[in-house]
Amino acid sequence: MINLEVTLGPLKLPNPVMVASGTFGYGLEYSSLLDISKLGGIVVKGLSLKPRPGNPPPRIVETCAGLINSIGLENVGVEDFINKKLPLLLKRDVPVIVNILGNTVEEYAEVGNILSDAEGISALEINISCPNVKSGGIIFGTDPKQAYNVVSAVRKNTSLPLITKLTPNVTDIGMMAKVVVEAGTDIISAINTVSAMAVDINTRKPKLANVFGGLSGPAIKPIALKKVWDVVNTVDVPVIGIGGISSYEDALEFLLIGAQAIQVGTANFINPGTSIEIIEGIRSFLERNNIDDINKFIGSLELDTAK
Amino acid sequence: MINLEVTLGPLKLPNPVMVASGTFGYGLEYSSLLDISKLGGIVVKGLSLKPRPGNPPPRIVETCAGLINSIGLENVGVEDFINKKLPLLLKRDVPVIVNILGNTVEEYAEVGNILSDAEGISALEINISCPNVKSGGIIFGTDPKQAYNVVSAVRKNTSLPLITKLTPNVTDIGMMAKVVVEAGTDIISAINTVSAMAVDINTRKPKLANVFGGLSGPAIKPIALKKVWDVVNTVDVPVIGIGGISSYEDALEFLLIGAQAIQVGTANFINPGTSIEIIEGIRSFLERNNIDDINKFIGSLELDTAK
Amino acid sequence: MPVFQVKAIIIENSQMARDIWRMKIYSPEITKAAYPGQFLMLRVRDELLPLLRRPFSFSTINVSEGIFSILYKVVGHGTRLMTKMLAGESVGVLAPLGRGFSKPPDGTKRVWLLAGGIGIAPFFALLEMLKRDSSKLEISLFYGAATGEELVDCRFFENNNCKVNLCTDDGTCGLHGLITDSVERACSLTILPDFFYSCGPTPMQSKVIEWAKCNGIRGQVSMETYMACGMGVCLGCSISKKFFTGNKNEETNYLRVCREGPVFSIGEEN
Amino acid sequence: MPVFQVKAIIIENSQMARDIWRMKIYSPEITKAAYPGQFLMLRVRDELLPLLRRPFSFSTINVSEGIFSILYKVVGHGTRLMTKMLAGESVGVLAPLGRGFSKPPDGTKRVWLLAGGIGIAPFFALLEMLKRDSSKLEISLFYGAATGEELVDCRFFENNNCKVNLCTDDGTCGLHGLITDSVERACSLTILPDFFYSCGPTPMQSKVIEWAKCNGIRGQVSMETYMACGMGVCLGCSISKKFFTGNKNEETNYLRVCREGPVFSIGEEN
Ligand SMILES: Cc1cc2nc3c(=O)[nH]c(=O)nc-3n(C[C@H](O)[C@H](O)[C@H](O)COP(=O)(O)OP(=O)(O)OC[C@H]3O[C@@H](n4cnc5c(N)ncnc54)[C@H](O)[C@@H]3O)c2cc1C
Ligand SMILES: Cc1cc2nc3c(=O)[nH]c(=O)nc-3n(C[C@H](O)[C@H](O)[C@H](O)COP(=O)(O)OP(=O)(O)OC[C@H]3O[C@@H](n4cnc5c(N)ncnc54)[C@H](O)[C@@H]3O)c2cc1C
Ligand SMILES: Cc1cc2nc3c(=O)[nH]c(=O)nc-3n(C[C@H](O)[C@H](O)[C@H](O)COP(=O)(O)O)c2cc1C
Ligand SMILES: Cc1cc2nc3c(=O)[nH]c(=O)nc-3n(C[C@H](O)[C@H](O)[C@H](O)COP(=O)(O)O)c2cc1C
Ligand code: FES
Ligand code: FES
Repeated sequence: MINLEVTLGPLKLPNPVMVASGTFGYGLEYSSLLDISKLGGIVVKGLSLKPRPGNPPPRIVETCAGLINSIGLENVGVEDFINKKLPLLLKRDVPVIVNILGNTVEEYAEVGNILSDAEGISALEINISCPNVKSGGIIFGTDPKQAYNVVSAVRKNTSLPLITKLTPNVTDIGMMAKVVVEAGTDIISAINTVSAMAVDINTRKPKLANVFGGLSGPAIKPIALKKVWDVVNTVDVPVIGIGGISSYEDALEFLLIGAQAIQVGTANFINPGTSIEIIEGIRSFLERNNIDDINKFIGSLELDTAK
Repeated sequence: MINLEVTLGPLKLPNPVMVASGTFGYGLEYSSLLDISKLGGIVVKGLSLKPRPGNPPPRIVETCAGLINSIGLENVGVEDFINKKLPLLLKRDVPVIVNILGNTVEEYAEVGNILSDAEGISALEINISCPNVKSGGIIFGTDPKQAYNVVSAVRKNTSLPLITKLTPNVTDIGMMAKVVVEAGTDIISAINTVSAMAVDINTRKPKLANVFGGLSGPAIKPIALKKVWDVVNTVDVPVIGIGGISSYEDALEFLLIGAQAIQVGTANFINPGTSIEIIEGIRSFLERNNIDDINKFIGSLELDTAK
Repeated sequence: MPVFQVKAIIIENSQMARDIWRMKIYSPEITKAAYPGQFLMLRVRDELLPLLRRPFSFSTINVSEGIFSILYKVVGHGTRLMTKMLAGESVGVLAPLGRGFSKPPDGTKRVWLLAGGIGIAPFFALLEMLKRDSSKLEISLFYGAATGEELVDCRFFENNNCKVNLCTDDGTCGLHGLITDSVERACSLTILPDFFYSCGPTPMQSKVIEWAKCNGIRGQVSMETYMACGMGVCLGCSISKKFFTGNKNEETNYLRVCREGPVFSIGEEN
Repeated sequence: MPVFQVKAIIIENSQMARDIWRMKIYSPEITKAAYPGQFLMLRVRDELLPLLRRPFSFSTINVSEGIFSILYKVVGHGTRLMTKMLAGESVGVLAPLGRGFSKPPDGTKRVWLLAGGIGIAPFFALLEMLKRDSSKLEISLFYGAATGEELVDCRFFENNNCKVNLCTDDGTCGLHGLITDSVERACSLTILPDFFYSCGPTPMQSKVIEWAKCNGIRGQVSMETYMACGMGVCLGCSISKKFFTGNKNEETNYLRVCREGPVFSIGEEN
């Protein structure tokens, strides 16, 4: 028997393979295609206090081995989620992690508060890649002070395990990691999408109505790996690796460098079975290599110390 | 007759298509395969004061639609270049731009000084993505003060047109652009490679001896486009777009958002004829669209102002 | 609604007109579950380039043979690669997806099908369904393309008692002009339909909706937007509700084309 | 040295042993310019995935027919795709590149060829050159692979009067053990060669160089490193000079395998 269970501080997961926020809906959309109870966890679409319509279309564009999205903050709102989506999801016996967002520190705190009162949620994941409307739209996650404020405000309102999801669009992600750890996060997840844009030379217009968007998918994997490395080697809290993971090999790369779990995002769209295949793939890899516990593989990268 | 000539401040180029530093050697390596005199300009491999051996191998690894390199600063040194490489290159009647690098502000200044005395060089391009040995290896290009120091030091030593090449690995590339403009750069080029890494799950080792490297190639194009946009919309100096350009369509995307010239990097390795094909492609695109001057296309992106 | 993710065998892949191909695929479970107007997401190849699946409407649905087909236009990387696929090879299909066409209301006598370019695709299956359910419907097809060479063979429609009105942008075949011109012209000459189905590029749909509103005709339009998941998950395919209602003052509200559509009703509460 | 970037026609692409294939390509200009030990960069397909060209040694060089061949082992994405290519299709080739083998010094009588796995590839062309230049050379091939099924047919060597010594890691064919073991054993039984050529994985080359140093035998090794450009431009393929000299104290200095190599001399000034 091979052990796949991982423990991320206060959060215990049956296996390290989760699905990423915004790429798995509210958890049940794919349930006719795969047995979602086998997943390490489901991170649902980012929720705000009130329902939001999101950005105008077109909202997605394909790039070379990548996808840019500018969905904006479209979601059903935290109340609708708790009333209509969560009860059905909880029947599936899979850890449910709720991704939260807001345009003000207060909104984050309030959403965190409301979700803490709901039963059955395994953890909150704070998406700090949102524009702060009060300070002119600067992204919370790119400014250490603002990131600190958001995380500590949510921390005060919840005793749920707290994950903070970092954006890669900063000079020093290690420093941001330190800040959110100080603010009280239990776990860090990284990365969110990479700032990007695309234009059409024939219409001479941006391909996204919002002009900019976030790049995800295989193209960003090497970038994500480096950012996760920086986080893992700067702070002591457990880290969840995200970015371009499409195969069990990709997943193992993040675990190898020290992430204790991973999330599958864009790959769900291409093959909804990806995350289940990754779990199977990890299991057989460990078997082939006579490793009886995934925790023995996590962080086992060997560096040439001669250098 | 279609005009392809572009004027970047003090630098006039026969067409906007150059080849990027580090991907075209010292200029003549590919000359048996293509007529290099047709190029808008050749940016040669980054030169330091003394020859440097570079990083230990392996130095490159392929990723999904990308290439990570950790060549380090390997080069023949500025003297060898001036004595042995430059004279042959100057016979080809193509603008020669020299990429310069250093581990101290003084080294940059000195290299700039030496090259200013050499005849026939069209411009200098300062690569500020080098580690500053004096301040613990932090990259010059990620710290506004250091970037300012490097650029103003070189500026003092040369009257050649000065290009500063920005790294994308910063929170706010627009701010860095402002800083180097203040320091006296005439032109900005962007982007250099994106920080990345790759590991091997079987050997459990990094795939690069240097552990980290810089990602280039088609994968980064949407990221580069966004960074170039940020620069174009923050400063008034001319901008050269770089990153993942492999076709004339790619090149036109950068020109559309306001870059006045572009550089082709990694694509040279795959198809050494890329840059020439891009020039032809741009010409026929303009012809098809009845545009008689590339300058009429540059920066002609239409934004939906209704928003 | 069951959805299947399968590797299915290609039975045929052949060219039908300039840049227009048809691919027949064997998959009894999908064929059985599919409805005209629904679509599928096709994985062009098992690699990371092109990254996303491509959406295509069911063009024919042959339940007894377990074979469905798509009619596709070659426009870019993915569809170009599709033309290289050979009968006997397998292809990844995720289907059936979305809401298809529904039957016209009781009492409907005259139905118009409006097809712009490759928008003809789903009407083969739709016509079969309409004829099966009510052989007495009087059905006319208005079908336009850029040029004559891009029109696919319409004998299937003629053989099914459906009057075919062709038009081309360049006048090489049928009426000279856009399909919406051709519809306008017909309106002035004949009796208006009771119901319509429309499929084609978005600007055409926009005009069709206006025409329908003006003339008080109810119908259904099948929309195309960029899609990543096809399953209501990514929220990438959204279209503004205003597109259908025409009411510019109402609050912004988006509908997922892959889930609430691709077929939307016009002239009813959405 | 001329270099050509061409689209060339594939004449044959067939399997030779387990995971080992041969591709014959028609290109008179490249064939004429190529030298044994040189290599080419093959563009697996005209798309951005896989991104880089793949390097392969010339295996045979038939100037009169204008055809060369490569012998390749299926190890990853690129080589897997190569097995799908068909005779008659064209493929992008950049060649000839690098420095090939040179003739053994005058007076050489006995030459050993040491091939580890797919390292056998360039020895077909090399043997032909050696025989052409000096029919009196006494040549032996030491050829090892992981298992018997991965050994390619060696009749060409036997027919050319070259003694073939096989070995396999698992003992399924020839001697049981590594090629370097097999060479050591031969050393103790027969007269040492005057010159050697070696091609195979880097750990093997490392041992071969040590063996050559110990026994004072001169020779040439053909190296493999990851390559992006193949033309001396990217500086990605570097190898430390120390690898050849064994002198750990000398200053770090890198050689480009694609330019200064892939064939390097052992026992001389580099
Ligand atoms: C519900 C639905 C049904 C469709 N049915 C058909 C059909 O029956 N026959 C047919 O020929 N086409 C149909 N299309 C359009 C078809 O999906 C696109 O033409 C196709 O995806 C283009 O792929 P490409 O790789 O060749 O083009 P590229 O331009 O290389 O594609 C780039 C990206 O744009 C997307 N894209 C490009 N054009 C469209 C488009 N018009 N609509 C949606 N996405 C697009 C692609 O999916 C891809 O992500 C349908 C689209 C939708 C949404
Ligand atoms: C000068 C030279 C001559 C060669 N001659 C031959 C030959 O005659 N026959 C043969 O089968 N192989 C030869 N190789 C090795 C061959 O290039 C690789 O096996 C091949 O590139 C693997 O590609 P892939 O896509 O199947 O593997 P992948 O593992 O998918 O390749 C990923 C990347 O690694 C590189 N790579 C992987 N393995 C090697 C390797 N051993 N050496 C260099 N790069 C590698 C690829 O080029 C690519 O960039 C030679 C290599 C060099 C440098
Ligand atoms: C369509 C789409 C919607 C997303 N929505 C959210 C979101 O609501 N909250 C969030 O934190 N991340 C969101 N993300 C980011 C992903 O969770 C993930 O961090 C990113 O896509 C990188 O992983 P990938 O390359 O595996 O997709 C979204 C990504 C995509 C593609
Ligand atoms: C192998 C390699 C070597 C490079 N060397 C340099 C260099 O010496 N100086 C520099 O400024 N940029 C260097 N670059 C960066 C490129 O000039 C270019 O900015 C980057 O690769 C992005 O463009 P691309 O995606 O078109 O390759 C190098 C890139 C590669 C791939
Ligand atoms: S395509 Fe993903 S929600 Fe419609
Ligand atoms: S492969 Fe580029 S220098 Fe050798």
